[in-house]
Amino acid sequence: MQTKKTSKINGRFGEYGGQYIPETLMSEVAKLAKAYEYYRNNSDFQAEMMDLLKNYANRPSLLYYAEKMTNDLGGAQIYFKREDLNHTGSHKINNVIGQILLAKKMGKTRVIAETGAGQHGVATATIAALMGMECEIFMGQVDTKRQALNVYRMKLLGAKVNSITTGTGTLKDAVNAAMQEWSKRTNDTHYVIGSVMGPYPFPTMVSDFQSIISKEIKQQLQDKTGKLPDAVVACVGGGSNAMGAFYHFISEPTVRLIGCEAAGKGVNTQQHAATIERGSVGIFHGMKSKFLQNEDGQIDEVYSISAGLDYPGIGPQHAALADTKRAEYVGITDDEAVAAFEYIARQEGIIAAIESCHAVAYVMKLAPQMKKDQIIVCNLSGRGDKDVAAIARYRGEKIYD
Amino acid sequence: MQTKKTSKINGRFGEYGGQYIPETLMSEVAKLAKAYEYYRNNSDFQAEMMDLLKNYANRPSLLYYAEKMTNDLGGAQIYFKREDLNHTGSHKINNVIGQILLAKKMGKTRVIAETGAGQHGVATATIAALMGMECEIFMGQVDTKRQALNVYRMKLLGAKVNSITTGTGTLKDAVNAAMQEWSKRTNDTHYVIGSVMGPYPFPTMVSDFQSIISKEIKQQLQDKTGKLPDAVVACVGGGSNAMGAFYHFISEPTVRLIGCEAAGKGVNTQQHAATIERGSVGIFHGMKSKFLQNEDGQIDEVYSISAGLDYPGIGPQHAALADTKRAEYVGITDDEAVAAFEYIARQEGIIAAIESCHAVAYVMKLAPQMKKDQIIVCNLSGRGDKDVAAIARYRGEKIYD
Amino acid sequence: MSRQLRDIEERKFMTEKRLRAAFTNQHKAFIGFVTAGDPTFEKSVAAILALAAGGADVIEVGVPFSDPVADGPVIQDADLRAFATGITTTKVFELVGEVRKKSDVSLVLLVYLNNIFKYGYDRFFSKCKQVGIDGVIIPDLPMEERSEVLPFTLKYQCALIPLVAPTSGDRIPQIVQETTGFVYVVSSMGVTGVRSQLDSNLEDMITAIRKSTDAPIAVGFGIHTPEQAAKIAAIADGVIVGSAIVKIIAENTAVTIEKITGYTRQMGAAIHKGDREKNL
Amino acid sequence: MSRQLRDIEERKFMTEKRLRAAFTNQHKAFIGFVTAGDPTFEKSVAAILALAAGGADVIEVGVPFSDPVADGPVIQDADLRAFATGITTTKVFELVGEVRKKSDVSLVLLVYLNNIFKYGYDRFFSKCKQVGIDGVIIPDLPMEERSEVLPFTLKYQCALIPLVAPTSGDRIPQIVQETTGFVYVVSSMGVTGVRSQLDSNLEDMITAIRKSTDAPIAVGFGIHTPEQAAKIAAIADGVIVGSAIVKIIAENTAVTIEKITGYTRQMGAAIHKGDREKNL
Ligand SMILES: Cc1ncc(COP(=O)(O)O)c(C=O)c1O
Ligand SMILES: Cc1ncc(COP(=O)(O)O)c(C=O)c1O
Repeated sequence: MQTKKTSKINGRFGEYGGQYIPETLMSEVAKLAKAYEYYRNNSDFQAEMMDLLKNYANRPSLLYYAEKMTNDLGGAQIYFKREDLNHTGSHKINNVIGQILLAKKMGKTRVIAETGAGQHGVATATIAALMGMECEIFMGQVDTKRQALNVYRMKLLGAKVNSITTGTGTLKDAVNAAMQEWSKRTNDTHYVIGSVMGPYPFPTMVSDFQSIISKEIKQQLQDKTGKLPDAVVACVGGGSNAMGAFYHFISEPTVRLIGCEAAGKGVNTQQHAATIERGSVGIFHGMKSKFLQNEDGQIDEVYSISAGLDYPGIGPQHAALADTKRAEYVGITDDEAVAAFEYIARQEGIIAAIESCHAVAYVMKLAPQMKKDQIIVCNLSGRGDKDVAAIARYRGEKIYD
Repeated sequence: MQTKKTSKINGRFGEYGGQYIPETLMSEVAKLAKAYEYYRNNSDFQAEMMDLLKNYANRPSLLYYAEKMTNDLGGAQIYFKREDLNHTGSHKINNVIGQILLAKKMGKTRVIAETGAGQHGVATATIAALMGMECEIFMGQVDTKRQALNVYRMKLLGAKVNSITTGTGTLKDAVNAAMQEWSKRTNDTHYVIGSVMGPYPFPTMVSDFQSIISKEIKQQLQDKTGKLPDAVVACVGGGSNAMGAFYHFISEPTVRLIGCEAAGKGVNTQQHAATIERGSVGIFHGMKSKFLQNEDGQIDEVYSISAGLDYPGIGPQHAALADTKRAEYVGITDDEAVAAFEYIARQEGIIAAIESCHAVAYVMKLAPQMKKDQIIVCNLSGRGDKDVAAIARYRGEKIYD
Repeated sequence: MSRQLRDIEERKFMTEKRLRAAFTNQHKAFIGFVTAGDPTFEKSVAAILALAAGGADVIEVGVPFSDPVADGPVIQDADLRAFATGITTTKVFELVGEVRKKSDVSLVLLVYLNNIFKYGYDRFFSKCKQVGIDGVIIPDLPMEERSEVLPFTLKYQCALIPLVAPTSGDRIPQIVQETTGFVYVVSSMGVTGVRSQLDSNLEDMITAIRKSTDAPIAVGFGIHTPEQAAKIAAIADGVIVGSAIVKIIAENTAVTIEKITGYTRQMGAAIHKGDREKNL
Repeated sequence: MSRQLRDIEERKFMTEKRLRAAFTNQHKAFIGFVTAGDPTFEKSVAAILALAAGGADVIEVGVPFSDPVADGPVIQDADLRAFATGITTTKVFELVGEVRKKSDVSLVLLVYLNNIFKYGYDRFFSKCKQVGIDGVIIPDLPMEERSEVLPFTLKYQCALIPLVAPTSGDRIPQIVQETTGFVYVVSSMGVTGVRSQLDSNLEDMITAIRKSTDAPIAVGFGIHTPEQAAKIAAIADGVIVGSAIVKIIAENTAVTIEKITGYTRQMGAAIHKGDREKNL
C-alpha cells in the first residue's frame, strides 16, 4: 500500500516521527524532504555550508578541558564543547545556516521561524540578513515582553517580529503561528524550525546539521586524549544540541548519552518541562513523540527558568533513544541549574546559558561518581549573557540593563 | 645622570610615555617592568600564554570577508577581524590573559582593575576566576548604575566590585581609585590596566599582548589574498585594540593606519572624547600623552555613547603615531556610530560593539573612495549585545532586559 | 437510484450511508460547523439543532484542541470558550448523544489526531459508531499517515474524510483514492477563518479530484456570504461554513439560535438555487 | 652655626633658605596642609595665617587637581570645594600673594605635575619665585622623571621635595641624593588621610635616608593625634599633617579659624616637647 511504503521513509525513529501536518503543508514538506535528500549528498552544498560554518559561524568550536572543575569535583575529567563561542552565541546557528542555505537553493526568498527566548530567532534573523532573505519571526507575546532585548536584536537584523497572543503566548503558540503562516505561504517561504522536531524531514535534517558538534568532539578528543568519552551530557529542550552532541556516539556502545531536561520547580509539581520523565506518547507539531499533555491529549502549559527548555515536547529521536535506553534522560531543577550557572562562572570564568547549565548541573553530580581516568564531555550549547539579569532576579536583586 | 639613563628605557614614544606615578607605586612598577622584560622573552611563558589564548580565549579570531558590505559600498574589499568572537566578547581578554599570567609568575594572588562599561572588568574577573586569583574591580558609581548587568556578571565570576563615588563617578575615577588601591597594597596585588596607558611598562606590555591581532591579520590576509591590507581601521578609547591591530603594520609604509575616536555629539560641542583631535599634551595616569583638559591641566569630563571610548586620554604610542603622521585619527559621532551599528547588523548579521562601530562608520566613508582591488581590514573589537538596550533607547524605544 | 447512491451500495462497507445521503437528495449539501461546548454544553447542542432546523445537511462538530494548528483565531477562541466550561473528549461524545436524542442529521467530527490518539484509536471510533458519528475530519492527518487510523475507521465504519489543498497538485489522485464520505477541499491556503476572496484555482482542483473519485466534493475555508456559497455550489457538491457560524455563536445573545437558523436558511437558499433551477 | 645650616650655606644655590630654616630653630618642624581656595579664596588665606599663628613652621598649600591620585577622600573633597568657587593655578598664586602680605612663613606647594606642565615649567617656577614659594611637592613625579622639572627648580631656586615611601627600599639613596628642602617620608602606603595606626618600619626608613643625605626628614600621611606626632618627632625632623586640618576647615563654622590655631598649638606642643627637654 502506498501509504505504508511512504511512511517507512518518513523518518521514523521506532514508533516516533512521521509527518502529521495539514495537507496545506504536505506538498511543501514533501518538496523539502526531496530537496534535502538531494543536497545532503551534494558536495557543493556541503562545501558551501562548511564554508559558512567555518568562516562565519566560527567553527570548529573549542573542546575545552575544564581543569579546575575536574580537580574540584575530584572524579572524571570534564571537557566542555564550547558552542557558546559560535557567532550569535549558541549551537542554533549550525542548523540555521544549513536550513537557510537549503531554502536558498530551493529558490525561497523569505524565511520564517518560531522562537521562545529569542536565540533561534536571532540566529535565523542573522543568517537571513547575511543571505539577503526576508525574515519574519513568531514569538509568544509573553516572551516578547520578557525578552524585549532579543526582539529589538531581531529587528536590528532586519527581521519582522510577530507577537503571538493566542494560547499561552509562549513557545508552542509561536510554533503554531509559524506553521499557520507557512500554510498560508509556501511558494517563496521556508519555515526554519529551531530544533529536532516537527514533521520529517525536520528532525533528521536538524539533527544532521547539528551533528557537526559530535563530529568535532570525536576528532578533538581523539587528538587530545586518543580516547572516546565515557559520557556525553547535554541539555534537552526540543533536543537539537543534544542530538548534535550524541549523533556520532550513538553507535559507540561504551559512550553513555545523557540528556538533561528542565525539571523546573520539581517533576512532582505542575511547573516543569520534563517531557521524557513525565510525558506520554502523543502526536503534535507534526510528529509522534513524547509530550506533556493531559489524558485528553490537550498539550500542557510547561515551565522552566530557562526559556530555551520551556517546550512541552521533545524530538522523536530522543523519544526513541529513551525507549531503547540508548540514552538516559534526567531532570534538573531551576535551583540546580542556577547553582551550576554560578559554579561554572566562578570555577572556569564561563558564563554559560541557563539551558546549558542544566547539563553542567548533572556533570556536577556525575563526575564525582566516575573514575579519574574517565572522561565526560558536556555540551555548552550557548552563552549566558542573556540570562544574567534573570539570575540576578532569581537571587533577589533588581537589575535592568 | 641616573635619571636620564632610566627615562630612556621607560618606554618613551617620542616625547610621550614615561612613569609619572607616586613613589608608593614606583618600586612595584619597576619590579613589574623587570618581570615583564624577563617573561616577554621567556619561551615557557609565551607558550603558556598562547595555550590560554588558543584553548580558552578562542584564538585565532576569524578574519572575515564582508562580501555584502563590500558590494554594497562598492569600493575597497572589506575584511573584519572578529575579536567579538573571543571568549567574553572582546579583545580585552588578550591583554588580561597576559597580565594575569605575568602576575601569577610574580607571585601575586590578587588582581585589581578599573572598568568603564564593564568589558575589561568582566575579562579580568573571568581570567581571575580561571586562575584562582582574588579579584577586585573599581567602577565609577555612574557606570555601576548604567551597567548593572556587568556588575552582576563580575560578581558571578567571583569578583568584588567597588563603586567609586569620587569625581565624575566614571572611568577616569575608576582608574584613580584602582591606582590608589594599588598604592595601598602591592605586595600581593597586581593592577591589570585595561588599555595601552598608564606608566611604563603598561603601554608597551598591553600593546605586546594585543599585537597578536595584527600578527594574525597579516598571516590570515596573506593566506587569503597574498597581500597586505591598504588600510587598517580600529576604534580608539585608550587605544589597545587599535595598537593591537596596527602593531605589525607600523613598519609597512603602504598600510594606512586609522584610529577612530569618539566624537560624541560633535567635536565642536563639549560632549565628545576625541583626544587626538581636540586634546593637548599633558601628564596624567602615569604617562605623558594627549588628554582632554582645560588650560589649567584639569582633566575634562568626556562623553561618548560608547562607554568603552569614554576616556579623556589616549595611549602614548598613539600620541606619537599621530605626531609623526604614521597613523591618522578621525572623529566619529554618536549618530554615525549608531548608523553603522544598524548597518552592519542588517548587512552582515553581526551585532558589533558600539565602540567597534566607530571604526565601521569610518569604513563606510572610506571604502567607496578606494579601488576595488584595495583592502581594508577593520577591527571588530567586541560584540554588541551589551549595547542593544542603549541603541534601542537612542532610537526612542524603552527596553529593559 | 442516482449514480452516487449506486456507488455507495457497491462499496465494501456501508459506514457512511447517512453521510453520503446528505449529498444525494437532489441538492448541493450545506455543511455547518460548531465547536462542541461553545459557549456551553447546552448551547452548542442547541446550535447544532438550530443548524439542522435551518436545513444543514451535515454538521461538523469540532472537538476543542489546545493547539488547533489548522484553525484561525475565530475557532481558536471557540475552543478556549469550550475549555472554560470544562469540555473533554468524553463530554463531546455525550454532547453528540444529546443531539442524537432529537435529530438524525448527519454528524462528523473535526478532531485533531492527538485527541483521538490519547483516547485510543479503537475506543474512539467504537464510541463514534455508538453515538452516531458518520465521519471524521482530521486536519493534521495527511495521506502519508492515514494507515495509522484507517484500520479503525474501517472497523467501525466511520468515514475518514480526506482534505485536498490548493497545493495538493499531483498528490490528489492518491489523496482521494478510496475516499469514504466526501472530499473536503480547502479553498485557500492558511487556516480556517472568513475571507473576502477565495483562491482562483478551485475549478481546476475540483476537475482534478473528479478524475480520481466519484465521491462528493465539499469546499470549505473562508466561505461566509451567500454569494460565495452560490458560486461554490455551482461547481462543487457541498459548501462548508465554519467561522461565520462560530462568530454568530460567539455573540451569545438571546437571539443567537434564531440567527443561526436564519443564516443557515439564507446560505441554504443560495446553495440550493441551482438545485431548484435544475428541478424546474 | 649648626651642621645643617652650614650644609645649606655650602650648597651651590640658596633656593630654600627659609625652608631649611624651619628645621633649624632647635625644634622639630610642624608642617600643616591647606587646600588653596577651600572653602573659599579668603577663608583658605585665613586658614594659612591661622596655621602660621599657631606656630606651624612650614605650610603646604595644595593646588587643587581634578584627579588627585595620591590623595584620599578628605583632600579630594577639599579640591571639589575649591573648584566650586573657581580656583585656578593663577588664583593659587594670587592666594599665596595675599598670604605673603601678612606672613613670612615658609610655604611649599603640593601640586600634581600636569598643573605645572600645562602652566609651563619655566613660567610656573618663575612665578613660584616671584610670590615666595620655597618648594614644591609633586606627588606624581618619581625620581625617574625628575629630570623633567629639575632644570627649572634649579633655575628658580625652588626646592624639589622628594618623597620616600615604605616600599622605596633600595631606591632611597637615589631618591634623596641631592635633596633640596627636606625629604618627605610617606609613613604608610596608599593615599593621604587620617589613620589610627602608622606603618611600623618608619625608623628603618629614616635610618636608611640619613645614610644618604643630611637633609631634614619630615613624615606625613595619616598623622592626626598629638600622640602620633610626638612619636614621629622623636625620630624625624618634622611632622606633616594634612587631612586632619582639612577636616577642620571642612566644618566651615564661625570658630574654624580658632580651631585651626588651637589644633596647631596642640600639635606643636606635642612635637616640641622633645625640643624643650633637650633645651633644659
Ligand atoms: C543555548 C540553548 N541551549 C539549548 C536550547 C534548547 O534547544 P535544543 O534542545 O533544541 O538544543 C536552546 C533553545 O533556545 C538554547 O538557546
Ligand atoms: C569592545 C571594545 N572596543 C574598544 C574599547 C576601547 O578600548 P581600547 O581603545 O583600549 O581598545 C573597549 C573598552 O571597553 C571595548 O569594550
